[in-house]
Amino acid sequence: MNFDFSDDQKELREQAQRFLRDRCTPKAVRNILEGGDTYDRTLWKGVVEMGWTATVIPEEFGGLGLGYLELCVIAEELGRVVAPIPFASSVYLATEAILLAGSAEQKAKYLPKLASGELVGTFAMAEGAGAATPRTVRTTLKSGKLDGTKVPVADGNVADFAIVLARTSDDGERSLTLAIVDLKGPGVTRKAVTTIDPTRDQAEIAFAGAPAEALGGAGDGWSLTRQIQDRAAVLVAFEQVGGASACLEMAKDYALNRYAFGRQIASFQAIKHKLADMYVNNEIARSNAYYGAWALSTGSAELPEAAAGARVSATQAYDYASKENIQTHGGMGFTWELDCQLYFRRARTDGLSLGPARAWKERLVQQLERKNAA
Amino acid sequence: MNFDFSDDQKELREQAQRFLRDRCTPKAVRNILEGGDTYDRTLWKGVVEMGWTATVIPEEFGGLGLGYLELCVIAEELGRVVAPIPFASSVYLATEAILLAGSAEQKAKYLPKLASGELVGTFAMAEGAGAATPRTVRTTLKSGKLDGTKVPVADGNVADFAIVLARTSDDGERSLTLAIVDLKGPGVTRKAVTTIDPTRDQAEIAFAGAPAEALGGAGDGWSLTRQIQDRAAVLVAFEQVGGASACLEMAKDYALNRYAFGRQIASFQAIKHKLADMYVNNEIARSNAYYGAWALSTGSAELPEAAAGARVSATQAYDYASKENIQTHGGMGFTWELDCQLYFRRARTDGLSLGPARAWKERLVQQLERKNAA
Amino acid sequence: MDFNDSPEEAAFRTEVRAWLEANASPKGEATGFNRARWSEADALKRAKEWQAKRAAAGYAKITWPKEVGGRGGTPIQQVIYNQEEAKFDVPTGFFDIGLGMCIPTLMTYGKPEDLKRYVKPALLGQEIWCQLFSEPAAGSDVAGLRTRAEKDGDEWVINGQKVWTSGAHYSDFGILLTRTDPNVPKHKGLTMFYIDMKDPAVVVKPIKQINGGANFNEVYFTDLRVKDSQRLGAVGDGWKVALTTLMHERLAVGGGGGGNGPDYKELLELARATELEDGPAIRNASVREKIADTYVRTQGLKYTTYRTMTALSRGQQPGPEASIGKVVSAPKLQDVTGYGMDLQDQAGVLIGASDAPLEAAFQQAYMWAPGLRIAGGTDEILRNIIAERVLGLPGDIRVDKDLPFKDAPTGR
Amino acid sequence: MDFNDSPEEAAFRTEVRAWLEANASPKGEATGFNRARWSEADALKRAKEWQAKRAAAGYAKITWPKEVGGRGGTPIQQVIYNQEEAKFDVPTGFFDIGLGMCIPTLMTYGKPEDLKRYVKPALLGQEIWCQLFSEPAAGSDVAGLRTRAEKDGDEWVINGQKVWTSGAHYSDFGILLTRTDPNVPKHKGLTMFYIDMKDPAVVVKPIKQINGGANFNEVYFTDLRVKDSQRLGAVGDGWKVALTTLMHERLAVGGGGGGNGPDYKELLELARATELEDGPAIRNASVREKIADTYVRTQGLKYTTYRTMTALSRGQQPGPEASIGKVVSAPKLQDVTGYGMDLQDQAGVLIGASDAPLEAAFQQAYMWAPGLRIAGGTDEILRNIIAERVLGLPGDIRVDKDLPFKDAPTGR
Repeated sequence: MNFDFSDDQKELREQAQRFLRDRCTPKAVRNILEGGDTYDRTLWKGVVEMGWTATVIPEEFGGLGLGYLELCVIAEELGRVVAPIPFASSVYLATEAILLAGSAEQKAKYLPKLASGELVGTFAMAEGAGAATPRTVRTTLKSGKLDGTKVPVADGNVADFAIVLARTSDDGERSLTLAIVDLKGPGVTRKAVTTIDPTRDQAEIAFAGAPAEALGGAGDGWSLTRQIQDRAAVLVAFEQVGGASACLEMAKDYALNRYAFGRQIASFQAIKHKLADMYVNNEIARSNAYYGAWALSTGSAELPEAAAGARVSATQAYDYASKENIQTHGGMGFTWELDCQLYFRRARTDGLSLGPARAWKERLVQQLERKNAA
Repeated sequence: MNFDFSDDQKELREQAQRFLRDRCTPKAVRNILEGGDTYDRTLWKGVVEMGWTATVIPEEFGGLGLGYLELCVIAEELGRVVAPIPFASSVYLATEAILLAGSAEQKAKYLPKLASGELVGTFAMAEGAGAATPRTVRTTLKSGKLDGTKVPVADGNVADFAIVLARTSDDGERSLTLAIVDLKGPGVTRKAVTTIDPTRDQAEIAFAGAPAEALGGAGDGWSLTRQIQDRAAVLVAFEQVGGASACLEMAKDYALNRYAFGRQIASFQAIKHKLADMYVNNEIARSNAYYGAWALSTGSAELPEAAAGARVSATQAYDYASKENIQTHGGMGFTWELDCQLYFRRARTDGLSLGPARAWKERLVQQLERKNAA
Repeated sequence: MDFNDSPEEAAFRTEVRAWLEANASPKGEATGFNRARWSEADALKRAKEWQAKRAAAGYAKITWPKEVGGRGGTPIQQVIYNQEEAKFDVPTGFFDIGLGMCIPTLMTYGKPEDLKRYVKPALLGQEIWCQLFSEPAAGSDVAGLRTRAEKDGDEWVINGQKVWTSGAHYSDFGILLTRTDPNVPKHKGLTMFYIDMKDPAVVVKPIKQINGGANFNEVYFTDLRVKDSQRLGAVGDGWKVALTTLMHERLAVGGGGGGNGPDYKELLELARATELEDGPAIRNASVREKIADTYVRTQGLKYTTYRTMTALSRGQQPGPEASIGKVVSAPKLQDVTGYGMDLQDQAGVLIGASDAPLEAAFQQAYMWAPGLRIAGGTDEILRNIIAERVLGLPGDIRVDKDLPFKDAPTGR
Repeated sequence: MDFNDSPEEAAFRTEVRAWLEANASPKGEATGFNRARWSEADALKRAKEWQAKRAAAGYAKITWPKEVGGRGGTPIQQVIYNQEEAKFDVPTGFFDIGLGMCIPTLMTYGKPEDLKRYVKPALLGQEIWCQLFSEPAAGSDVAGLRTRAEKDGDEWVINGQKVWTSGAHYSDFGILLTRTDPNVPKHKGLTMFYIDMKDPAVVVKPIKQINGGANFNEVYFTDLRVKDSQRLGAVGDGWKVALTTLMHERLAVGGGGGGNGPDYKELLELARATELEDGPAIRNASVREKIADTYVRTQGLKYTTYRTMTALSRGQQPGPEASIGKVVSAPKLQDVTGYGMDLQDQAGVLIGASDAPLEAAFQQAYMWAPGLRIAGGTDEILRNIIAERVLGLPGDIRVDKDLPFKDAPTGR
């Protein structure tokens, strides 16, 4: 049994922690929160220099050719510090999409620049409230032109290009196709939208005849989207586990140092049991995330099941931890001044970014049905 | 605003409490639990003598002609002591069915004997695991003969007659018809079935050409069943509220008298907050039950909504209270010797008897949709 | 059992409604959630005008004796007035703390000349009061407060900091709980004063919240000098005086649940308008169960309020069930708003009123919900209160009960 | 990261499997839940035979030194053996308390002649041991026990009552925690002995549970005389000795979650077979979410166990995550079984194996679930343990810590 990270991977974690402790302080996150910029450019530059954007990109495309386990380690640490950079959009989604579905030319064109941080990519799926599915997507790709509006698009004002889920037919599950579009090109209008989490840029992007090329086969868009999401779900789960762990640490520290009625509030069962529940949720989430990491890193056929389990579990844990961290802090926890809010916001953004836990539970049960065919 | 019982009704409650304190002790309930009989005949006789079976039956049929509020008061007290008698089957279901749908002859035939306790009725709907609906009911009523098997039938070994939900066509919502059948007549085979709650008799009843007559119009069975269930749901909700209140009292008394670590266990927040949650649930359930009582007693068109709200709320409260009462008692709570089990069993029987909370939530939302038609 | 007014109540309701119709405008249609329609300054000005008007008509504090400007009415009359007034477009809320808590405390502990000076202007909306109890190190444990008042001749010199003070920035006066003796156990060394909030030794700073709002303030005192005649109650009796104040902090008995954010009706509306993977959200069984679960809690609270009103209507004391409101509604708000955002899928993050369904009601209330679980008593403190005051369970063990305040553990 | 054995582990697994195949029969197909296939007497007889056989082969206690009949193996080898043995149809469990807790305590505190006398017969399954700590008034608070041991010459005279003693009725010996000095604080007046359970001064009575079973006993002592040489540890050191015993009460590290009752797979199976009002239960979104929620907890526990096993495999101490098992699985069992009964609608009450789906697995486990939330530490105590031992939060305030035991409040 070897169900843990290796010593090398643990060393990578420590390295990442040291780096982020200096470069991604709460103050730096707050700078983005309070509108200092759309993302932390200095941190992004550092992250690129560390090679993190290149982690799983093959060496032939200028990447490091490492495995997904290394990327999971990095993801957990980025989540722990609520890093305000377009890492998830560019690395977990755009890079994965091109690795999965890109032609040789597309790989050669995009991967080296994604690895070097020269290009930032994102993935554009949602079109307002509700699920984006083969029944609902209205954005069209016709004769190499995109038309329609995507909102919200994470890091949409930051990214250089987007992979867009678009309609190419009305052929049920095969109605949709992925398209790559240059966000700085003609026919693209972007505007910032206000969200619950200003530490992550979000855009509304309108396409009016924007030139675009297909990524993967026509009609493969929905199937590819789900595969890309499965990969991203595991990586985001590690970010969520990192964030949830940070919440527990914050809550614990506060409860040990705050006195009421002449006692540490950590000595009251209401607080003790709350923190114990947080711990239990976090460990359950971590274990499910590990299984996702295993499935992702080995290319297992169980990835859809493992990814869904990891995402549901991590979303539940981060949601609980971020809320009860505020609650443990009492009134102070609800102030702008304290950092509880950073996690409260990010927990929700992470929990919605790839679709809510509700939708992933459905995906999970579809896998279980398949596996236990009656 | 006059949203409470009247002084007369409160006096009835006290009278009922005095009566039941003597006649329905935990020991008497245990006698039935441990197989002493199918129900408590002495208690039943007393209940009949108190006139409780006659409460809402009009005077012309030998009843007391009182209102449903009085019956709600009695129900709460019966629930509080886990009365092991066929009151719900005979009074909330069979009597209500005949009041609602009976012909003049049927009323004249059955109501006086139901009032006097000479006859015990029940309602037979389920046919094993799953919901009994116009799609699933297989028992047939053809040319005055019933064929099929109903299980479980509450008080089915005790009752003299049953009202049976049976198929008379395949006409969708109008496929079903109610039938009255003499359980002591030909073509009826009854056997006891083992359940989680031996304080309530449950039977499997097989009909093989048993003579039966329709109650209400052909094809009205499903609609009538839902109307009868709405009425019963309010009354059972009061039994549930009574039971849940008893659980809170038991748990509180134990927690105040049990010491651990040199303190009353009632001084630990884990216990205090558990009991506070019980209290909150119980009050929410009580208030929803009151609304049901109002709707039932005034014949309001809001009864389906009010009944569903009362049932969902009461089921949730009793479920929580009966489980956490055991938990508060610790190991002792799980022993046969203590009375926690009486409530634990009854909470589940009550919660399933008219169908689970899940099904009533669906009924509730149907009403909300109707009311807030888009 | 019915929901009807008694004949007397009906008559009073008719009277109130006629007066309101003559003096105010009815509320319009759906006005959206949580959105200020006026600036605070405008609202305050209008609220003062309205307060003067209703006070003149005898509706400002219906249960107060006529001698002090009330109506000598019953609690149920106050409820009826509140229900009716809620249908009109009038700004209120600025005077609740003053008239609900501070002035009643003054009435119990103040001198006759205090009453003569302060009650009428407060009732007429000319002067606003706030309550200064909580401190950074004394939240749930109010009696652990540290703001010092030291005697200097006929005056007291006050230094320290209060926090979570609603309305401090527009208040004229405040009642202030201070520590006058740190050498006795914490509950015994407190003394209450009333103070002039416009004194330059008092500095008010707003506290910015997670949701961007600033409903509360920090208040700093630097050598604030207060006359001994502004003391309420004996020196060292401050805790007893504070309990009087807090006793008046009753749950508002009003028109029933909701009003504070999206609830089951909004969830139903959202579900009807939203597509999930498998079709319209309203056809999804899990969504339907959530609507039902929310309904049951909301309606349960509403009918609990009706039970309380019935007790008032019968001239009885409300039962303990009145205490369950916030411990139910605050977690419910957090739950239902998060759920509504989930239904919106990735777009659930959008909080702009024009970008999200129902003017982003779910998102905006979601950002406020953590505050609701804390303000006015955390979920945990409310459970303690129900356990102790309603169920009669023992209090938590108080390790600092008999220690001189200065020796109690504080972690600093 | 993988789930594979190391080469050494694989070799050991092969060896173990070969031995098991030569000496036992594989388990058959689906055997139903919670149902004894043998009477207890039969099972005990077969278990003793199997214990003798595996002890002879060196598999009874793999981590014990060879000198005392073990194998001198590693914890991961024990895990591998357990995993493989679980696939075979062999009765076990009767010896877990004796070999897992009592004999290790004897090894630490017993005299050489004790070890010589007792270890081998226990290992070979010839003698069974039980643990006598809990009392009616000392459940979660074990140190509050009252069973008195009084010195009389070279003997101790013991009077009192224990409760929740697993296996007392078939045990030959037991380790018994007693109070020898009520005049000192409770933890300081305890002393441990081992006793002969067949002594006529020891009376064992089964405790009937809600679910009709009797997994535990009451044990009464009336003037039981025990030699001072049967004392384990010094007089007054009983608590220290008991902690040694309890330290050995480790979470079993086995083949992963489940096994104790219906879980997500059974819920899936039930949902496929059950019609609800709106069609097959498996198409109901709420049912599907419940399956997913259950899956996530179950698999989370399973992979947590894998992490623990990985630590063992690497020769490290398992992390604190090993402590979360029961606090997750017990409430989950209560939840999932109640839910399964709800799916069965009115027929959910039927508990006869032939009357309900899946041989009434949901109903039978539902009746046991409240016990699981209590036995071996209540949900509340387990949260305390995680809070204190894993997170390092302070213990509850102990008002009886410094009081002589006889003066501590007891409510009687």
